[in-house]
This record gives sequence, C-alpha cells and structure tokens, in this order.
Amino acid sequence: MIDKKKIAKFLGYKIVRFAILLVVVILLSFILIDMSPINPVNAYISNMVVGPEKIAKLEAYWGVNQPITVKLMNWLGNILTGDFGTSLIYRTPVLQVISEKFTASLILMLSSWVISGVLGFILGVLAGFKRDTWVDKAVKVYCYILQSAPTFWIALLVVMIFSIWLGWFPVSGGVPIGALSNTVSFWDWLRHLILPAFTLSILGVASIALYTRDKLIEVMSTDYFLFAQARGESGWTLIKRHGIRNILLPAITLQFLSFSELFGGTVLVEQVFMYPGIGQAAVSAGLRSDVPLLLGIVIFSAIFVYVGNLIADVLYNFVDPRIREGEESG
Amino acid sequence: MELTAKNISFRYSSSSRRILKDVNISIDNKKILGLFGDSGSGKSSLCKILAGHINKYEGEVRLDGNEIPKGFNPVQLIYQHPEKVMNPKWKMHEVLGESWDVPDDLLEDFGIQKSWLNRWPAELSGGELQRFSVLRALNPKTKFLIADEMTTMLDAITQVQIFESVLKIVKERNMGLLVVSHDRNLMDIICDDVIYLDDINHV
Amino acid sequence: MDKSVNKTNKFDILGSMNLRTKTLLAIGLSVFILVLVVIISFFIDPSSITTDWSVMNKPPSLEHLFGTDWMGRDMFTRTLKGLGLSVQIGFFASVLSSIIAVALAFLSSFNKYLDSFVSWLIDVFLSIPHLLLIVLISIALGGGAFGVLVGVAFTHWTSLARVLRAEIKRIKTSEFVTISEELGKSKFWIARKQILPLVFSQVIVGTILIFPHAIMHEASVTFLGFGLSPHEPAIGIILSESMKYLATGNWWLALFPGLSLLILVLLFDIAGENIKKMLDPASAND
Amino acid sequence: MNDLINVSNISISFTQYVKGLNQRELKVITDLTLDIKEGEIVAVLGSSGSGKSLLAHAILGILPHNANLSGTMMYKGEVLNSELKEKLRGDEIALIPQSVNFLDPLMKVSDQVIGECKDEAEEKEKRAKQRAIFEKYGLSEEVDDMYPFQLSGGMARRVLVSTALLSNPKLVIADEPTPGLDEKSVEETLNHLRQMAEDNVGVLLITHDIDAALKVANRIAIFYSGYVIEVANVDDFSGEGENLLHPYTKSLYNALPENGFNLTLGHQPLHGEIPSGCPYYDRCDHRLENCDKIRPNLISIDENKKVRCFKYER
Repeated sequence: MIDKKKIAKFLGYKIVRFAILLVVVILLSFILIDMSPINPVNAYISNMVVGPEKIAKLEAYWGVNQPITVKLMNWLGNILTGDFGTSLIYRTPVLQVISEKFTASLILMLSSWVISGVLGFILGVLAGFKRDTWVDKAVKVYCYILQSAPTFWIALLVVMIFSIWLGWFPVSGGVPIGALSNTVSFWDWLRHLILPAFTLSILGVASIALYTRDKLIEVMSTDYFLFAQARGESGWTLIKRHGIRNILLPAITLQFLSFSELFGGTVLVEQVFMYPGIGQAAVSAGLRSDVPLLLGIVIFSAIFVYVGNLIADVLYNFVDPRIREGEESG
Repeated sequence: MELTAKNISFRYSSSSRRILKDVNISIDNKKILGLFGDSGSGKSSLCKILAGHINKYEGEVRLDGNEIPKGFNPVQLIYQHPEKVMNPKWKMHEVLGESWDVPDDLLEDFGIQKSWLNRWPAELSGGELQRFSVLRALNPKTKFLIADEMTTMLDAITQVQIFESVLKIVKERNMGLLVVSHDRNLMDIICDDVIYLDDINHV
Repeated sequence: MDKSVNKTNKFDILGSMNLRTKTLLAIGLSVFILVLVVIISFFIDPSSITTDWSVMNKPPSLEHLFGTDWMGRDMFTRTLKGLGLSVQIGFFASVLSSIIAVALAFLSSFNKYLDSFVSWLIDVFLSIPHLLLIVLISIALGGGAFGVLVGVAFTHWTSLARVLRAEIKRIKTSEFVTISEELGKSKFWIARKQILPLVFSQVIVGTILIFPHAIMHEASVTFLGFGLSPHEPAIGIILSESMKYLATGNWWLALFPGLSLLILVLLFDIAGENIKKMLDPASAND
Repeated sequence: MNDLINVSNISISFTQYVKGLNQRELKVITDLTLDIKEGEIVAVLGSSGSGKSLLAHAILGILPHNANLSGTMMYKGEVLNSELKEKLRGDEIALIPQSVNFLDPLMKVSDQVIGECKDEAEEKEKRAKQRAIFEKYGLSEEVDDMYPFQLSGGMARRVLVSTALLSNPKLVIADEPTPGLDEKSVEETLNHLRQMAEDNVGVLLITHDIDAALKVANRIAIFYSGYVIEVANVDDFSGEGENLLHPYTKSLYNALPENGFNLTLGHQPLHGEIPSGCPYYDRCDHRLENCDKIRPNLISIDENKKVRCFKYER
C-alpha cells in the first residue's frame, strides 16, 4: 500500500522547494533578458510611426531607464496578481497566448511522448532479449543514428518526403493562420498534427530504446535472473516475470525525466512545420523582443519540466517496494 | 597501555533498531583478547567504533584515559574482505606506502613476494591481499590492532600464516590485539581471554 | 610471465580481430576524420565561397559534390567550413562544461551544505528546458558565437556533475577512504590520491560525450536564429536558409549539410564510446 | 547406490579483457573429475574467489556468455547436454544460491518460490506445496508476502533452501550456504542438507568452510589453483591426517585450529602463474624427479578416493 501521509509530506516539501526554484528561475531569466540589448519599446513600436512623447510614455511604462530592481519588483508584483503583462507581438494578454499555444503543443508533445515511450520500450526489450542478433543490431543502428541526428534536420527530411515528394500532408501550419480554432475541422487539425508528432516520436524512441536494452541486459546478468533460470524458467515468461518487471519502472521514470528534451524538440519541430504552438511562440518572442511573453513562456516551461521531474520522483520513491517500505524494516 | 570503550550505544539511523547498548570493553597490550558473538550482535559495529571508522555513537573510547589523537589513529582495524579496503587504481606498493615504508624482512615474514608489489589488487587473491592489508595497518605508530573476522574468507593454511606473523609482531612491539571470530577453536588457540557479546550487548 | 593469450594476428584482417584492435581502429578512424575536417575547414579561404550567378541552384554533380545554392555558392565548401566551425565551438563548450562539472562535483564533496547547494543548482538548471536556456543566455550575451558557446557550456555540465557527485560520494564512503582517514591523511590528500584517479576516466569520457550534444545544440540554436550570424557558414544557418527552397525542389540544400552534421556527431559518439571501453575494460567482457 | 552425476575432465575458462583491452584466457577450473551418488553429500572445498561456483553454473547450464566449457558430464548415465540441462534445471536439479541477492528484489517471496505456472490449477497446487515447505522450515504466512529485502539473514537462508525442495529434486547444488552465519544458523542449514540426503537426494556442497564440509559431507574434493587435487572420504580427516593422500590436504587438515594450527609456508599460484608441472610443486616436501615438468593426472585409488600426485601412481 502506498502511504498517503508520506506522499502528502513529500509533495509539500517538493512544492516549497519548487516555489523557491521558481523564484530563482524568474530572477535568472529576468537578469538574463535585462542584460541583453533588447529594448521592449522598439519591439512594441516596431514599424509604427510614433511621436516622441508617445515613446517617452511607453518608456515610462516599461521602465526602460529604471534600475533592474525596480523593474523586477514591478513585474513580480504584477505576476503575483496574475498579470503577466501583454504580449507585444500578439497584442493580447500573455496568459491567454500561453494557454492557447501550450494546449496546441501539449497535444503534440503528449502524443509523441506516449508513442515514443511505448515503441521505444518494446524495441529496447526486443533488442535486449535477442541480444547480438540482427534485431538487436538493427535497433542499435537506428537508435545511434537518430540520436546523432539534429532534430530539425529530421523534421526537414520528413517535410521533404511526406509533404513535397509524396504530397500526403500540407507543407506547413497547425491551422490556417488567422482562422479561428473552432472553424477548423478536426480532420484538418489532425492532418497538421500527424507529421510533427511523427517526427518527435521517431526521434524520442532512440534514448528510451537504448536505455531499456542496456537495462534488460544488465538485469539478465544479475544473480536473481540467473537463479530464476536455474529454477527452470526460460524464454519469454522469464523475461516477463523477472526482466520487464524490473525495468519498467526505471524506463517510465526516465521518460518523465525527458520533459526538458521533449520541450526542446518541440520548439525545433514546430519551427520547421510552422505549427502554432508554444515553441514557435517562444522563438518569435525571442527574435522579436517580446519580453513579457518570453518570460511567461520560461516560467510555464519550467513548471512543465518540474512536473515531469516530480512525477519521476514520486514513482521512484513510492512505487518501488524497496524504497517504499525500506524505512520501516530498516 | 589500555584501550577502553565506555557505555557504547549505537544505531545506524535514528529510526532503526539499536545495535549496541551500553557496551563496556577494555583491551590491554598484555593479553590477546577474543570477542565472540552471534551474527547481528554488533561485533563489527563495535570494532568500527573502537577504530574510529564510525563516529556517531554514544559513549566514549579512550586510550590510557585520553582521547584518541587526531591524525594517525593508533587503533587500526582489519576487515574481513581485503578487496574492499584497497583503491583498485593503486598498485600494491602504493597501498603499503600509504601507511609506512615496510622493511624487506617484514615483507618476507608475511610471505609477500617482491613481484607482487607491482600488481593491481585485482590481480591478487584474497589471501595475498589480506597480508597487505594487515601489514599496512602495522605502522610503527600502531598500538592496537583489531582483527574483525580477518581470516574468515581464507583457507586454514593462510589463516595460520597470517596469524603467526601477526602474533610475532604483536609480541615484539608489545601491541594490543583484539580478535573477532565465530570460530571458537581459533580463539582458544590464540587468545588469552575470550568474551561473549550477546544479543542484549552486555559484555 | 602472464599466460595471457594475445590473439592479435597481423596477417589476418577483420575476421579474427579482437576487441582491442577493433576499438583502436574505431577510435583512430573517427579521430582521423574529425581532425581532417577541422584542418581542411581551416584552409578554406572564406572568399572562395563567393556568389556565382552562373551556377545557381545546381543539383549535385562531380564539380559541385553537394550542389550549389541560389547564389551559386558551392555547398560542399560551405558545409565543410560549417563543420569546422561546429567542431571548434563544440570543443570549447564541452571543455568549459566539464570544467564546471568537475569543479562543482568536487565542491559538493566538501560538506553537506555545499552538497545541497550543488544539487539545488543542478535542479535549477534542469528545470528550464535546455534549448530555452541556451536561447536566453545567447540573447543576454547579444548572440553570436560567444553567446552560443557560453549558452551551451552553461547548460551541459549538469549530467556529468551529477554522475561525478554520486561517484565521489560512493568513493568517500568506501572502506579504503575510511582507512586513509584513520591513517591520518588529509581531505585534500584523499581527494587527490584516492578520488581523482578513480573519476579521471569518467571525466575524460564525459567530456568527449558532451561534444556531440554541444555541436547539435549549437546548430539548433543557430537554426532558430539566435546563434551565429547569418553570414557565417554555420550548418544551422545553411539549413534554416534551405527551408525556404524546399518547396522548389532543391532537396540537396538540406540533405547533405544535415547528413554531414549527423556523421560528424556519430563519429564523436563512436570515438567516445570506444574510449570508454578502453578505459573501463570490465564493460567489454561480455 | 547409483551414480547420479559424473563429471569428467571439466575445464572452464574465460576470455577476459584487462587493462587497455588486452585479451587473456583465464582458466578457472581445470580438468575436474567428480561423481555424486544418490543420497550422498559431496563437498567441493576451495578458497573463496577460486571460481568453484562456476561448477554449479556449468552443471545447470547457466554459465555467462564469455565462458568456455569443455569436458563431459553424465546424468544418470545420460550425456548431460544443454537441452537436457534446460529440461532438468529447476526440476530434477536444484540450486541453493549463496545469498538473498539471488531473489528478484521486486517480487514477493511466495511468487518467486512457486515459479512460473501454466494455469490456475497448477498455481494452486504449487502454492499449497510452497506453504507446506515454508511451514516445515518455520516460515510463517507473513513471509509469503514479503519482499526479499525484508527478510532477515536466517529467514532468507531458509527461503533459499526451501526453493530447492519445491520440485522434488534428485540433485541439489548448495553454493556457499554458510558464510556470514553464526554457529546456530550454520548448524540449521547443514541439518537441512542432511535431511535431503536422507531422502535419497544427492547433494553437491560448494564451500570454502572446511568445518561445514567435515560436518555433513560423505566425501570432500579439495580444490587447489583450479585443480581437484584429491577426493577423500570424510573419515580420512581424522587423527593426524595419516589417511589423507595429498600433502596439501594433510597440511590443510593440520592447519585447523583444533588439529594443531600447524604452519605451512607458501601460497597457491596466482591466476596466470600456474606452472606447467604440478601446481603444488614449490610447496611439496616429497617432490619427485618430474614433478616440475609434467602435471600429474587425477588417479583413482579406490571407488571413492582420488588423488593428483605421482607418489601414488603405479
């Protein structure tokens, strides 16, 4: 049984820790952006014609000439009241932009996360089980190559093959730009989702498959695996009873720890497929000096990654019986 | 010279069972003392406390009534598994050299061949490694030697060899020796006194 | 003498090659190619990559192995130059990265406050997605090669630092270290004589294995437009430009530069894995 | 009594990579010959780390990838090849492993003791049997649901012994069942082995503990540098060892604290330093002319006794 009180204590500790972490992440990113030559006023007016008194007003609003501490305090104060500011390029509140874009990206990330996890685990088990055969070699070669391939290049290849050469999918765009999301048919939306999700999935397979393979081989040389063999267990049942049981949890944990990589991959893939998600928004915000949006995205991506790490931690601390019940029996 | 441990209590972490409870023991350099007890009775923990390998415990360890000096510890401990007490990236001459310059005649006494000095620990077997670990502990500044199941993993012939060499040097230097073993016959032969550490830890 | 049987036979190739020879060969070959790429890229005169409107958009041929772009520039030369640049940035970033990792790992071994500080610092750096953090650092430093280099270096030390921290912790609780302490050795002496030799090979291997990641992240950030400036012949730039010409069928613009980068990264991986085997023979016993 | 297993001229070696991936052939067991009869306990006695566990793994057919095995094995007169090994292991041949590490850390004790089951009926039957055996060894119902890390040392030992009995084995291989146990637990473990022998099971006891071997075994095979240098009856270990044949065995016997704690100089040759002649040559008191050049064979003195020494060759 999982001890509820212990979990609550653990989560409480983790949340406090996360709060501190978040403050540091905010400080860090704020300082980094403040160091940069980005000027939000210029970004805001970009190609509008604006008079000098308007510029002065804007500068006052953004606090361009104020010391960093004052700017930071203002901004932090606003965040605490739930106001992340207004995006300069979308001209809408940052929170609204993020919630829209993050939803689009989450669908992309989660689908590829699940597919790559399941597929990678299966391939890894197969390769480890059929070690040193052609199956193993094929899986290994695939993984090594995919691991060394730049994400965006694979995305480019996928576009070249499936969109341009075969013409099966549209070349770009999550939804036609400018169309409201409720006017886009489900099929349209799915058609734009498949290629980016496919790209992220085939890339994500590599690390989980290699990890599973190595772990299974490690388990297969343990004393307990040997003893199970000595007791007449063999073949697939042996792998299932003593192999998979022992590697499933670490593999799932690893997959939860990969949220940071997943986010990075999504940014690149969205850029190539022009999928209007959080990654593309982040790149635009960075390139076009949309400071409020960029800061907002950093905070929410940090929350996203932390949640992944937290789940991994919980799995590790509360599912494995050795750690779960280790305390009491000492 | 006398090594005393007073009111020693010990547990691994705050939540776990107490392994030692109010143990008192005293070793002097005139007699060879044997310590005997069931597995799990805390013999090894007591040895580690005496030799400073465990620092968090209740009670006190004294040498002639004084605190154990900082730096080189005059109380040296020999473990059961010699392969764990050597850095795998060190050659055997470095292992010995960490403690002192061992004279050639002593190497010979302990049945160590010169050619072994240039080997890695992984290239020697348990019997040979244990000779090194004992010799390393026998720095001239060592006053007490604690042998915790020193020969349990070795064959009877090697056991005799190691004990003969150790007993010789212990007598020469007038050192104290505590022998921990589960082998009553061995203790009867070697030790002047044997004490029993039972489950409730009253020596 | 050792009764070891050395099966190396000069007159019998590949079939009976033992692991040692194969490993050495793999390391030698990959290092050779990598060095070759860097040297060649050094000797390419940037002025040779000039626009030549007479050979615009040519598919690959013997004259232009990787084809030419819309400005008539030879893609093979551009790619080589770009790879050279990648290796340089990757080298400095990974060395800087592992210096940070080693320093922090040793710092964490001093006392438990420093240890929790280091583990907390690792947490901070792990909680922002790598790519985003590199972009932030790169923006903060005003972009360019320096920005990317620092960005990559400051994001890639975490895993090595973690491994080293755990390893040092394990070594510090080992019995041979306890014995060193009781023999009166100082903390500094133990760190230098006991811990360093045991983690040395991990540091070397760790540094080499950061290399491919560093190269890929540099290319990614540049591709997104935050890295090297558009007039540098970087692989990221080449590929991001090629995106505009995909629909017109200029497939060679994306294929070859990307493939070259993949092979480069793969070579580093192979070299790293094999050097790991050499330094830790136990892993090769199966 | 019928022969259960005959092992003749078994050699096990490893191709090993050492520093810088230099390859070497590491011979762990050389030219081992041994037989076990029904209801008999035969101990293989050798120093720890000498690789005698590999004999158990060779009989069960679970040697690691990089091990090379040569020689022949017969089980009840049938050649024991890898198919037969696979059929017999866990059934007629059972292993009692060294430590709790041989139990799957993530599986409840009872689940792994009963092993894999084809259907529910088989599972029910096996569970009942497992419970009965556990009962016999004083393991309460609570133990069924425990994970291996929760077992105390003595409990773990009893669980390991009971795994062997689930399948009604004819041959039990006990690999170092005694180290780290106190006298009481050693005695208990040895009693289990005696009981098995009384039920006409053959027991191969692999150990470095000469006292344990002397207490339960009928015959003892002495290991020296990877060779079996003598197989002796347990009764020969008496008096001053005058019935023992090989000089090493005699020294070993007389080195025991209870037999005088007598000193013999020298050490076993290291791996890779084994001379071409008799491995005991440099320590031997009665060397013959050819002892340093030719390696003696293991010769039979009578039905039970064997020795590897030129002194006894005719």
